[in-house]
Amino acid sequence: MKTRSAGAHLAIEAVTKTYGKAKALDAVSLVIEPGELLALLGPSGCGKTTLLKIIAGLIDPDEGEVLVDGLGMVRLPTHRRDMGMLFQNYALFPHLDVISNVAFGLEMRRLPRAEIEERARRALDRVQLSAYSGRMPRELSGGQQQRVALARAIAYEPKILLLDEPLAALDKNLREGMQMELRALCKQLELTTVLVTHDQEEAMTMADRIAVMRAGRLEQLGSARAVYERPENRFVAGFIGTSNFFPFAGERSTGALGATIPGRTPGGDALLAIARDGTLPEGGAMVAVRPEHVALSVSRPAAEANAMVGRLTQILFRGAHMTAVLRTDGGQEIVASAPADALPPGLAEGDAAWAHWKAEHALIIEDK
Amino acid sequence: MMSRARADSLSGALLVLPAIGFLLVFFLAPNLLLVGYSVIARMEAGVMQYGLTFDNYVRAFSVDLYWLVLVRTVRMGLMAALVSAAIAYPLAIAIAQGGLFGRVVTLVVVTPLLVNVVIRSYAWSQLLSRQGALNWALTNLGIAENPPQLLYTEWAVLIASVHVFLPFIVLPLAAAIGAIAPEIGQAARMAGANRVRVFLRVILPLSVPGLAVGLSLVFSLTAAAYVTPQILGGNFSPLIGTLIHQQVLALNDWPFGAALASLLIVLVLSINLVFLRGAERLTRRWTAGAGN
Amino acid sequence: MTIKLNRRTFGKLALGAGVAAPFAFTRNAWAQGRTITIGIWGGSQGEFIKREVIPAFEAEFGCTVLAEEGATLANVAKLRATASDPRFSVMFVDDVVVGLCKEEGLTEELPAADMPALENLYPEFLYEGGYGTALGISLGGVFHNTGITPPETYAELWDEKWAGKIKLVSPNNTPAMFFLIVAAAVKSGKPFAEAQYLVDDSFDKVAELRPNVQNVYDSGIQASNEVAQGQADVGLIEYSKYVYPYTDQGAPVTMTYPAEGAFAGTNCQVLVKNAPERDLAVAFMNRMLEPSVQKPLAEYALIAPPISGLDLDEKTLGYVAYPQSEMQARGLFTPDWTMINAKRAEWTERLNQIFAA
Amino acid sequence: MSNLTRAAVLVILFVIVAPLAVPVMMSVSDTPFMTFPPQGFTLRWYWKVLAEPEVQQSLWVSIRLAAAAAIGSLILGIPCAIGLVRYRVPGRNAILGLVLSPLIVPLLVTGLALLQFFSLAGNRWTFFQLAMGHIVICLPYVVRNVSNSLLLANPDLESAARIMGADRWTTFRRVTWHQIRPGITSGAIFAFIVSFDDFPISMWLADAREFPLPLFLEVAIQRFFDPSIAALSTLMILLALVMIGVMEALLGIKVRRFAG
Repeated sequence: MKTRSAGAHLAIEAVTKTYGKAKALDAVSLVIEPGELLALLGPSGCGKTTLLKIIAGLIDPDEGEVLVDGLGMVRLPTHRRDMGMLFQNYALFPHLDVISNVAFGLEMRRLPRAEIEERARRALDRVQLSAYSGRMPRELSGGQQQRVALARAIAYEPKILLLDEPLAALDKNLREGMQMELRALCKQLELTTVLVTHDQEEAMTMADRIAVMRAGRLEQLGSARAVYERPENRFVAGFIGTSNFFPFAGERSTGALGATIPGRTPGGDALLAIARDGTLPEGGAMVAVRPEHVALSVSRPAAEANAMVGRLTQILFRGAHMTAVLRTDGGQEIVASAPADALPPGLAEGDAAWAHWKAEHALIIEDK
Repeated sequence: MMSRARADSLSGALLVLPAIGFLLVFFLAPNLLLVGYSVIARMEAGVMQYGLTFDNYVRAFSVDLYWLVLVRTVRMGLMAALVSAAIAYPLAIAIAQGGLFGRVVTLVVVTPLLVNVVIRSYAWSQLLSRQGALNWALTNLGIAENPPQLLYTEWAVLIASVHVFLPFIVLPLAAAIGAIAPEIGQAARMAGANRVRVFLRVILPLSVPGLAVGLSLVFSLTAAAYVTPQILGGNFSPLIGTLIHQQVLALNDWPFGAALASLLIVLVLSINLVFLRGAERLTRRWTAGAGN
Repeated sequence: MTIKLNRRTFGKLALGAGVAAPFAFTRNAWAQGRTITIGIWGGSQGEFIKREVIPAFEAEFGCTVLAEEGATLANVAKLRATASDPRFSVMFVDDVVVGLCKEEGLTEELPAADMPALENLYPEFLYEGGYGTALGISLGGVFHNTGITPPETYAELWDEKWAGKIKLVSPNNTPAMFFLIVAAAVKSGKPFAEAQYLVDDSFDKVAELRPNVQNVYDSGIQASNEVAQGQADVGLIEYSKYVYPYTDQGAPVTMTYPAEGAFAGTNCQVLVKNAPERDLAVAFMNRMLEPSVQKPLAEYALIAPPISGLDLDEKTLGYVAYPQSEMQARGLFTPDWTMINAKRAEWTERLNQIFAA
Repeated sequence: MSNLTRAAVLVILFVIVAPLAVPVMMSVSDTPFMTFPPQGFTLRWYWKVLAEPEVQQSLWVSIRLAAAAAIGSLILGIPCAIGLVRYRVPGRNAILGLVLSPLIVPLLVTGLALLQFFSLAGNRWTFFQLAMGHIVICLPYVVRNVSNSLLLANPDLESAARIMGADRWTTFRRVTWHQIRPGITSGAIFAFIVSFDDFPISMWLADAREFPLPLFLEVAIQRFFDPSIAALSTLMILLALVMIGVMEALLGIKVRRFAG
């Protein structure tokens, strides 16, 4: 018997939800392609879990529609939506053993006994827990429990898999292994998957695309790489990875797409940066520079357009790389990170140093 | 020098000692004495005879009256427990969901407990009698003409017992249901279970520990009641407590009263054991060592 | 403060108290600060004793009288329970158990010399050769809602038209014994005096009444209240003292005495053996028999006094059989209590088997 | 919760409250005997009941008794709970079983057993007997409530106080006491209510001098012919509502501990 071919097409249309006066979701729209793994990323309270529960039917939206393969879901009760879900606390049925947990969804579909057993075993095989089928959930480790939950969620071959911070309760090493395992399985089953997480690394590791959310609105939607390298505003740049931010005043219009724009910081330092669409944003503009793009040197570098001088306040060893903090006379702090051997030898805390970066790594973004 | 552990258990023992001593003297000793009295004395033609005897128990089981009343006591206790359980689930679910509604439900459910048992029984008697409020309402709403009287039947006792002992099952159930993570129910719904099946397959089995406590409390309290059967049962359907009272205070047959009282203790303890052990066996696999 | 007096002096003082003016406070200083406990009944009778008789007695003697309410059998049980170390001094019981108490050694003979009020007592109301006196006589019969036609004979009550409309007295109360005698009389067609010895064979007749019985009641007052409300049509058998006071207040309930005959319900007082504060107890018992207590008690509780020479008001005479000639004219029946006491536990069990099983 | 469940809950709540409303309605009937529906309107039965000396006496007995039971069970129960929760006591489960068993053994039987016990012991002090009986049945509530709040309290706070130099008594007074005060308050309230409402223990032990209110009520409903018993019931129901209000204000939702 062949596993289901492709996942469903999932569309979210102008979904709004308010609790009292607070808008949890403000007209959010999204399209998720069949077989795609999309991460909803944002700080707690941004509305990502609310959106996931609206997709699941655990919460009703005030307005808007959720479409699965073009079919409206909002009026359909949860148990008829044919989706699978993983929860942060696993949510295994404590009174049922592992195989009965996995078989639960199949039983709800009133399949013949033999088929239930067959498919439950197969799902358990997929997560490599066949040996544990008679155990009770409390006898398993956290990672094993979540894999049982995964087997339970895929056993009845849903069209859509919803993941609600599924790995948040695991410790770091286990989590990283599970991220890859989970992604591999979703891809193998070609499941349309929505992952809710507040962990940007997890989102980047697992997702095809990331939807960054803030205060009930979608801030940016794109591939992990696009979101990391081309954040649209200060919030996205700061939430995904870390960035050095410089207030920026420059010419308002300077031609071609991706052209560099000259400007100055309030401290008077000259600054060259690039704008995505060739113009400065309507509101305030900031320049964001990733720490890994900042280099340090003892003397003023000749080639670089952007260079600032200051004193090193901290040098931290972080294993694969080192992080150094430089404080300019104007009070601006600049964080640089580089492999340990890329730092100029002999630099110590308290020394004067130059920080410099290329213009193409200085991105003009909206200050919001 | 005393080890720390020994000093600790000594201080602990000193702290619990007054309560233990008190209960040994004023609870355990009197009850044992009472049970003992039922086998060392009997009443013969109004005269007390001492000496080891099982006559009181032979009488309790050979005269159909006492046997029937014992059976009725068990039946009434079980019925009250089951009816309460059925009513308790929606209430417990409402309480477990919390919020203002849950709070209001809690308060209303607890109210009868704080109204004295005599007043409560009296209120029911005024409601259930032939010219009472219930029949008045039924007649005037045109629902029934000349409705039958519920007062002085076993039904009246059952209704009033459920009314007052309901909180003893609702609250443990609410605690058990409240302890179920909401995600468990959501997971069941995601897996395709409708509300009824979520209840039957998840809520019901997971509430078994609370249910067992509640059932045994309602059973014990109903079976040992005196006031409610006396006021609402009209002496037609006395429970064992009424007979104990009559033996001791009206007929002065202390040994036989003690024997009936001992039977009541055995009855209540054994049903408690059945309920609680049964629940423990059902849930052992998933609760044992929970919290580790 | 307690002033100790020896027996002889106290007797004279008590006697003095009886004939002296009611408020001779200083005369009774010997009782100052003492306390006796007495067992009384509920109902109007108990109410009057609690409200009127006891406060006046306490004021006069400077003592405290604690009145504990209870039915006859419960009161006897209390006497037995405390026999070795008596708590009660005076106990009010039905005539049914006066002999029983004497036999069991729970009571002692009244000191006639210290009870001048005994003089007016009708001799038949001094029991067991001086082990108790009557306090009031009420009539045992059927009570019914005034809105119905009462039964003319007891036998009628077995008719199915009374189905579910009868309240029956509980075997915990003495009138249940009257009911057993009625059942025997209805079955055998013999008068009460003979029928009472046939009760053992009449329980089939008792069982036949079961469909007509709505409930078995413990409290005559509550039962007559419910009959007044229309919950049931009739109640049997009850002492008139529990019913008439409410008839008098206008409640739609009254008594009827079917053709087979009426019972005498006699309330008595006995002196507890080794009673605490015996002298005070005797003074109290004496007070209970004085005309100053008996007349208002009779008129309040609507019971017939056991003493001669009282002028009861017109209304009261409508409810009670008084004087003695009137009692005799009505042929009030008093059962053979000695026989019944020996049978009572057995009969109670058989009644329970019929109505409670 | 579905609308169906909610509707069922509302119906049940109505049935719970409805019978308590009947005596309230009957208490104002202007007739010398009770009747439904009530006829006319009067408050005189309330004055009659409140002026009743026996009502006042019984109420006073019940208040004294409930206070004695609450205080007695606190004195025995607080150290017992601390010993059971915070110390290694040998036979802990057996002790816990003993402390909670008065809830299981029928009260009616315990009352009878105490009556026999006291009469064999020659004790004649009724108030003492009643108080001992009531402490027996109140103790489990106190121990359970105090234990619960001890289990919820953070034992590290006590360790911290000990490390900073407080002896055991000071630690109890300055730290533990404040942590378990809610448990003590609720235990005391429940003990008071349990004693105040007790019938099956008092039924055997009371006498004329010490005649608690529940017993008086039982006599009264058989004796009072007029609506004054309904008036008395109404007053008792109001009292219960006030107690619920106090409990809700003091303890919030912890009311559930009463039966849990």
